[in-house]
Amino acid sequence: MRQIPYVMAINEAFAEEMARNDKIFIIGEDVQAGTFRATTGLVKRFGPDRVMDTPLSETVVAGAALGASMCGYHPVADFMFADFMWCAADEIFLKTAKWHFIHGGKVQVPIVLFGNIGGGARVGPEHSQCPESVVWHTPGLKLVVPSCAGDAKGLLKTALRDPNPVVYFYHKRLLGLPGDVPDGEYTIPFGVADVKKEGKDVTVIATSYMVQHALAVAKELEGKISVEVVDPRTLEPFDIDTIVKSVQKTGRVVIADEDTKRCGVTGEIAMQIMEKAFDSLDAPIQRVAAANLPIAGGYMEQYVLPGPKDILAAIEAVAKK
Amino acid sequence: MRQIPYVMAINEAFAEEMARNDKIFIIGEDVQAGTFRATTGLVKRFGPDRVMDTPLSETVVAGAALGASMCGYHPVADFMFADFMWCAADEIFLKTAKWHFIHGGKVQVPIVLFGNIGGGARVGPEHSQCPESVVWHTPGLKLVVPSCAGDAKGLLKTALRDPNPVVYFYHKRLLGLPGDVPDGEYTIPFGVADVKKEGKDVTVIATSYMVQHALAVAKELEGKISVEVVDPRTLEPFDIDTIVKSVQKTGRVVIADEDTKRCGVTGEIAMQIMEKAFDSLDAPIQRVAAANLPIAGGYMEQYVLPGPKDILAAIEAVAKK
Amino acid sequence: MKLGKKELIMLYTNLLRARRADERIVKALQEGKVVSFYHSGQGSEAVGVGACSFLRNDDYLYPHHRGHGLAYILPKGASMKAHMAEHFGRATGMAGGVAGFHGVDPEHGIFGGGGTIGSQFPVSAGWGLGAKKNNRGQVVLCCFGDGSSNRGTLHEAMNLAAVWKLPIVWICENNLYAQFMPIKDAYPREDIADLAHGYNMPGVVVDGQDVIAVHEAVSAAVERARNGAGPSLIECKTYRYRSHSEGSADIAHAEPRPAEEIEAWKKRDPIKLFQEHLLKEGILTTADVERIEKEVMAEVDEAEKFALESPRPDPSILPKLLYQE
Amino acid sequence: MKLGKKELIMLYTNLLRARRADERIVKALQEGKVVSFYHSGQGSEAVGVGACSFLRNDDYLYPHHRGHGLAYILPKGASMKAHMAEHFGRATGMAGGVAGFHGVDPEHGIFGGGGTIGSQFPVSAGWGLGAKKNNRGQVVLCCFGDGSSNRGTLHEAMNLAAVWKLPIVWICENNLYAQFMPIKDAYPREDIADLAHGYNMPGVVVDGQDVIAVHEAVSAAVERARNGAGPSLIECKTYRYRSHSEGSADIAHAEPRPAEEIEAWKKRDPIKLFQEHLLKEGILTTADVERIEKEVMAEVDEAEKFALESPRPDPSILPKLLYQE
Ligand SMILES: Cc1ncc(C[n+]2csc(CCOP(=O)(O)OP(=O)(O)O)c2C)c(N)n1
Ligand SMILES: Cc1ncc(C[n+]2csc(CCOP(=O)(O)OP(=O)(O)O)c2C)c(N)n1
Ligand SMILES: [Mg+2]
Ligand SMILES: [Mg+2]
Repeated sequence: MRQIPYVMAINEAFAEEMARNDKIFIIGEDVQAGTFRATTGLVKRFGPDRVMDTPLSETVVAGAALGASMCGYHPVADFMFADFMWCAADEIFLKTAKWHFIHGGKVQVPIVLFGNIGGGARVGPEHSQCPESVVWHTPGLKLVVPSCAGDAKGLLKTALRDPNPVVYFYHKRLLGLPGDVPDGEYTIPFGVADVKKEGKDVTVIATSYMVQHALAVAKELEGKISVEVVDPRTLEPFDIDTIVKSVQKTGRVVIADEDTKRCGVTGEIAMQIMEKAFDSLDAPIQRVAAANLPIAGGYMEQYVLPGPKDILAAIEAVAKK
Repeated sequence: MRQIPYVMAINEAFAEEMARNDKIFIIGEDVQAGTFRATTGLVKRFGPDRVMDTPLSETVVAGAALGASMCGYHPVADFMFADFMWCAADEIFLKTAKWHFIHGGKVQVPIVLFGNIGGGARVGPEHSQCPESVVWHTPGLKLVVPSCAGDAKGLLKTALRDPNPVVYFYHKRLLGLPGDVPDGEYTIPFGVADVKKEGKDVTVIATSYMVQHALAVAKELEGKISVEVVDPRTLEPFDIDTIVKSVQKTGRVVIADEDTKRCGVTGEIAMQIMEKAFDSLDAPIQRVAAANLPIAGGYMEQYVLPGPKDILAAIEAVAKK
Repeated sequence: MKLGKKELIMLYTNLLRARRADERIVKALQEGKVVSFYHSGQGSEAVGVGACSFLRNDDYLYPHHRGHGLAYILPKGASMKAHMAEHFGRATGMAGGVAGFHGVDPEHGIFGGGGTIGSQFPVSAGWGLGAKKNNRGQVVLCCFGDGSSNRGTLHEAMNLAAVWKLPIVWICENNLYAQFMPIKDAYPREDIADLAHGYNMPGVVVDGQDVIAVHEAVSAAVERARNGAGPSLIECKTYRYRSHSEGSADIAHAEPRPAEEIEAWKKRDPIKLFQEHLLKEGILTTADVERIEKEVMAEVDEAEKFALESPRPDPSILPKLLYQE
Repeated sequence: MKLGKKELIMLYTNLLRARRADERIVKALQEGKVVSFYHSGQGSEAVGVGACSFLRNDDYLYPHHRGHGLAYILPKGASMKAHMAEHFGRATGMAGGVAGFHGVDPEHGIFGGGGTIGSQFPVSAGWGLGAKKNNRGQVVLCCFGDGSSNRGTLHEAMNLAAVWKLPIVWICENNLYAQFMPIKDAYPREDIADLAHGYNMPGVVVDGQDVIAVHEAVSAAVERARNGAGPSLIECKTYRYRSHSEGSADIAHAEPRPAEEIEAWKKRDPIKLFQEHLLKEGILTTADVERIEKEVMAEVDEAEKFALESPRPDPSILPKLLYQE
């Protein structure tokens, strides 16, 4: 199959969907250039009315998208670094998420909220976060966290056809990673986890960049511990069934996600497993996540963020129990 | 012992600490009047330079507190409804929380971030939230959630002596609730859970208003199920030890908190119990929290928020297992 | 647009509709029928009525929160019944009884609102963008209070509107207070309209008690916006008679609002002023006045009856409301 | 304040220190020594140097992010060594090597900064409040870019400063671009200083390539603030020579920045202009120029050496840094 980098797969999805639906437009800071190249080149093809560079104003990036969505458009609000969504938190978490529900369903707000997440660039705590848990905590927002090029494209196309606000987080460290991307049209439905690698001893549920780490560790352990790697791909909707099935098989679970541990994604997934498959658990679930610290910059970053070593240690710990 | 309402206990704590330390001042919208009466009357005693009414500008309420804290003051930033903190999210979650850490500890930011939480007034999703989980998720913020007058006073006094940012959430439905408040000076240390009622069959860990519900339900069940009610009082720092001790005794756990369930407080506490006391659990932990929906207004509110009935059902469910 | 007799009487009727409906909700709240809170708009009806009585059906409106929008949304075509039913928590309410107080009526360009003051600005900028993209000459009215003007969201939204020439009219209902905060302690100039300078747009001050003055200023700005010349800011000087919200103290900072101030403003009641004017000009007779009063009261009675008789929403709809299918 | 020879030479030296340190960091980044990103300040040094060379030690400063503050913080008294060490990720860095790029030096009134553009405004308002409460005549300089001026936080902070007469000077380094966004497409007026009107404060435009002009404008505003007369806004027209951040494309929207534009601005290089002026006035000789160059290069060499030889932080400090004991 054709291999292209993750960020090019994203770019392709935008181009295809914008060609398909002229109500889609992208709005944000420096989207014509494309800070991470996700939107680069689209302005040439679709013009500046559909790839709109805004002033440095996160509240109106979010607000403009929210407003225009009610007028029949399908905006993509690009926040550059997902961290900057905090500058428009009221608009995103209290308005966009709740607008449809609280108005009795009388208005529709189809929007993609687009942001780059993750550490690895050593640029400190306001350019490195994976703010998944706060989004997942907020009812009314769907949440997509693709871990590879093929998923990135197929899920973004689905996001651009969903009549609801969808947060789409793509990871810094995956941008250049090549992956299989089919030729021609395809979409990937929300709420369908993907078993990235089958195994029988330990289930590792991983998101975004952590999936790549998990796969590498699983490979390393081949012959010793048979690791199944499950990627939920979308956190909301969340495919707990596929996960429960895996847990029933292995009885041992590690959950790896790059967001901060406390009140994070990993604990929530663990709790849902406890609720649905308590009796299948042969050992307490292990979570691998960022330390409960701001993400330090410079060389200190690595001591806050989780990595392959942490996944390895967690797998070994549950496997032993 | 003397009984005074919860909100009067808060007011007393402010007055005592402001008299003790002239670096403390309160800043926010309508604090001279005191929308919930927490700060009412203080301007008469301490003057408008220490009880400062601001323009309707959440970012500068937060920013003014953050800035002044570095100049040697100990500000209280009052956000009126805690929901409004979302209008200053960058200042609170990306600045106040991280400032000390990311600057290598070279600056101190002693601040109390003060907000009213909770449903029960049927005023919709932006005046009713219990945004505990997002705060607890954010490293660098301490978090106080008092459930009764005595704790409210003692913990606020401690908050006003802590050299770090402390989020203090007081609940709408507790405002008028009278409770024992000792005469004279006392403080309550952070990170010490309180066993509000001893029991041996089921541990209910509850926060804020849910503690009162839990106590009522425990009473109702007396003779049938012996319920222990544990109130962490502060979520950060979090006294997991007291909780583990209770779990080791009962083996059955219900966690009740009014924030949204998904990625919420209840799942985090459950996960910590699983990590520390997995083998003591005789049944899967039950969580009681708000439904994964925006908090509807009007008569619909009650169908989103958790109540005594939910706690009762959860206790009965774990007790049966 | 020069107003004829029909239009003048419509304005007068709208003023009265807003006032009587507001009074009824206040009463209903005291009787325990209103399930949420309420922020009365009595005293400032000329702002909404003057601004919204001659808009196109497809113009977009973000009403100010006083009267929970009454003086704005009734002239725009929204139903008094549905407004009242929402406040009574009924399934027939504007938001199906799920909000308790938000006005929403997409068919009249009213797409709902938020509970945080200042959140109207960014979303209105979005409607302005939508209107501009639609290219059908629609305009957006974004209405707010003096206190709301302190929010930074206003800056971001006015700037975007100005630099993109979005068809938006920013209308400030300056009633001198934001909850308990006098605007003189919250903003360093006399006129909020002076903010317009920084965004290269017209900033106009009008007498907010004079429905015709408001109408004229807003019409000019609306025309400008329809013609692609961009946004304007209009400040209407007005007052609220009642306390910030029903049940809250009627104070400035921590002291009572001056009785003389309230009395002075009541002398310039927008309905009284306009009625006197219309009587003097011979547009209305006293008989007309009585008839209109009766008609309006009938509408209000009917709205309350409708609300009271409507069912509460079925809670099982809630999970289904989370997402659009 | 009329500047004597000593002061003029100090200004010149500060310009050179900022430039040479910046050049060195760019080079170090290319050599892989810098662990984070870098936003060069070459071309706009007269803004920071003119603004900050004569402040009191206890004045508070929020530097603009160009050069990660170099042109601002060096004149304020901060150490070049510590700035460089931070960028090299060392324990001797301004933030102990934990930030990678934030400047912090409380002894010189530099309390650190944030990574979101526009977050400087609210916290600076807080320092202004602290300064006012201290009542010792301190002022706050809050520095930012043209793009930063689009953030709503500026509105909230300028408004608070104006209404409370906080001793703050808002200094805009308008280099015509915000990342890839030309200011002409982001703000509807020619001068960002025009925003001041809405807040009843002076708004001044100066030539940001002329260190003396910047100094004079800022000094006047600082005096005003020290005397309790409240805030001012000063806009300095300037330019950046390099791309937005090291490694990023040098573009406007999606096209290269015009070569003529860059060339034209380079002709008005702030160091060159000031050197010519000082030579012409006889304040400096060519020998002085050479000597100063050598001294500055020695400081830069020493700073780099210091940084390179410093240890990385011990990661075990991280958990302890979360809270102040
Ligand atoms: C972000 C936010 N801050 C504070 C409030 C509380 N609040 C509701 S209305 C109001 C005053 C608004 O004043 P103004 O804009 O002048 O409108 P008015 O009520 O006077 O008509 C305040 C402070 C809120 N709802 N949202
Ligand atoms: C809230 C936020 N939005 C966007 C960015 C990304 N960003 C960093 S610098 C910058 C441009 C700033 O422009 P300006 O204020 O003019 O300063 P300059 O870099 O031109 O000196 C942008 C968009 C950010 N760091 N924070
Ligand atoms: Mg007002
Ligand atoms: Mg710039």
